[in-house]
Amino acid sequence: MLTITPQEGGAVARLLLDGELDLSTAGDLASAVEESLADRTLERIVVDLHGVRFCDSSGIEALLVAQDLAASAGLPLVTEETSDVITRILKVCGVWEVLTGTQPAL
Amino acid sequence: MLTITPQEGGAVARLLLDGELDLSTAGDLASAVEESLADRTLERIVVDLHGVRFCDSSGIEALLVAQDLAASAGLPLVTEETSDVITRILKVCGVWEVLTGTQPAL
Amino acid sequence: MSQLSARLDLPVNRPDAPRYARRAARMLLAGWGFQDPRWLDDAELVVSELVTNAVRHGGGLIELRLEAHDEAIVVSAADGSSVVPRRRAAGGGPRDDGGRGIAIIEEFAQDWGVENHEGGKRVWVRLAAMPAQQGRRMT
Amino acid sequence: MSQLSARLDLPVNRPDAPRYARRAARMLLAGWGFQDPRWLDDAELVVSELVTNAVRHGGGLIELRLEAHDEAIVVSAADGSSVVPRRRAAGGGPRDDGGRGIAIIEEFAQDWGVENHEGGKRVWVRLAAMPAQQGRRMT
Ligand SMILES: Nc1ncnc2c1ncn2[C@@H]1O[C@H](COP(=O)(O)OP(=O)(O)O)[C@@H](O)[C@H]1O
Ligand SMILES: Nc1ncnc2c1ncn2[C@@H]1O[C@H](COP(=O)(O)OP(=O)(O)O)[C@@H](O)[C@H]1O
Repeated sequence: MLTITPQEGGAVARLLLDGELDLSTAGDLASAVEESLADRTLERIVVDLHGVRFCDSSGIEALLVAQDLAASAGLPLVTEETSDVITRILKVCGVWEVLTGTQPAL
Repeated sequence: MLTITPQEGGAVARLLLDGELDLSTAGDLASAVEESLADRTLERIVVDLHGVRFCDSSGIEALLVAQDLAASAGLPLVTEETSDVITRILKVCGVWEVLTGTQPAL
Repeated sequence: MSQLSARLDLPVNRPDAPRYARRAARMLLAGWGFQDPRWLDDAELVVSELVTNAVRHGGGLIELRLEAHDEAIVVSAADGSSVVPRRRAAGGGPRDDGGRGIAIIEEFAQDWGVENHEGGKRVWVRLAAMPAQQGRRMT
Repeated sequence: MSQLSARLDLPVNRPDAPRYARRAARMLLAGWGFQDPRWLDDAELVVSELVTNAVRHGGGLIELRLEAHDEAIVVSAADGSSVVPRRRAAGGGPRDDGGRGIAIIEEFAQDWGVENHEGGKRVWVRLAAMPAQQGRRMT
């Protein structure tokens, strides 16, 4: 159960995620990123994790895939507004810096 | 998980129920009715079932107990705003008329 | 033979046992592919009645079982008491104490019954499997 | 010996199996008296990783088990594949594919391991029982 609401804001597309990031919703994130990328004027994608109540390793995989998709189109994608509980998981898996853009994606 | 919010409205006390009426919450309803009965100017109690998402036989028992408590104090107690799913259970158990006051409590 | 099954111990003496039992059962049945909200409401109600009776009238540890068969779901609760639930005589007034649990079970069940279980008994209820879902179920 | 236990079959080939499995597990553990929301979040995460791995890499029917012992909860998932999960070598970069499920399990578990199970294997994880709750638990 994941709802993704895109908020267009000029050159930045913000994807508001609400629900759970797991095996059953990973594909939804990839689709939403691909849809955003259709807009050629875009310069940056932000994935807003504020409403994400659950994220497991499939969810992390989905976030990295989203970043890769954006990178293939030459755009940065970063996560923002991560709650404490989700931050903890991202750090355990060593992907916090890469996802928040504190460290550039490889 | 049941929240009971009393709404004083002069001679009528309205108890707004939100949650589940079952074995674990039956006692909460009795306590709330007893508290309302402390008000000597009261003429009638309405139990508003609008927010009740689940009710089983323990819940029905609790509603009948509530009606008995009010009756001992000489007051009528009726249920209102019952959703379809809860109405069905009350009818299956033959207590619909008695609880809604369509038939006087014995 | 059942295709999918589950058995869950439930502690006695907890008035919240029916609540958690019915929620766990709902999630489990949804995970088996039975995802119609109305059908799940009915299944929850039956689980709640069975577990409530086991908490109130039964004894010992409670064991809840769920089994998916081709056309039906069988839900049952075992407890350590050999006393058997009895359907009340019909014709009582609305205020007759008790008897409502079994009345609700009879309304929703295809069939129900009691069998021996390790010194106590198991009360089982057969529910028609949610029709629209059968084709979509993946096992 | 465990005080309370549960075993649940889960269908394979359903991507929503991890979701319903972790929700059912949460309700069951809450019904056993483990009601601290943070502790339940951690338990849900471990269940989700175990079931996700069984769906993605395992085979046959999945059997989830939960056991309450005096000081620990043991959660395990059995599947029909005899291939055993392997912890990835440390030192990989953040984008190294996979290996995150086991990393998460190691972070939250006291211990974990694999044992044989009917031709396949069972992956088990031991979690410290929620400390504050132990006294309040009623069995
Ligand atoms: N698990 C059980 N163990 C022993 N007796 C039971 C059990 N379940 C039901 N009964 C008996 O059957 C009667 C009818 O049950 P029920 O219709 O659920 O009504 P209630 O529980 O409200 O009395 C109960 O009053 C009780 O005497
Ligand atoms: N239930 C399982 N059955 C077979 N192999 C498994 C199972 N769980 C994990 N594995 C193996 O162990 C590896 C590490 O698992 P994990 O850390 O969860 O990472 P991921 O699943 O993302 O690859 C997997 O890539 C897989 O090869």
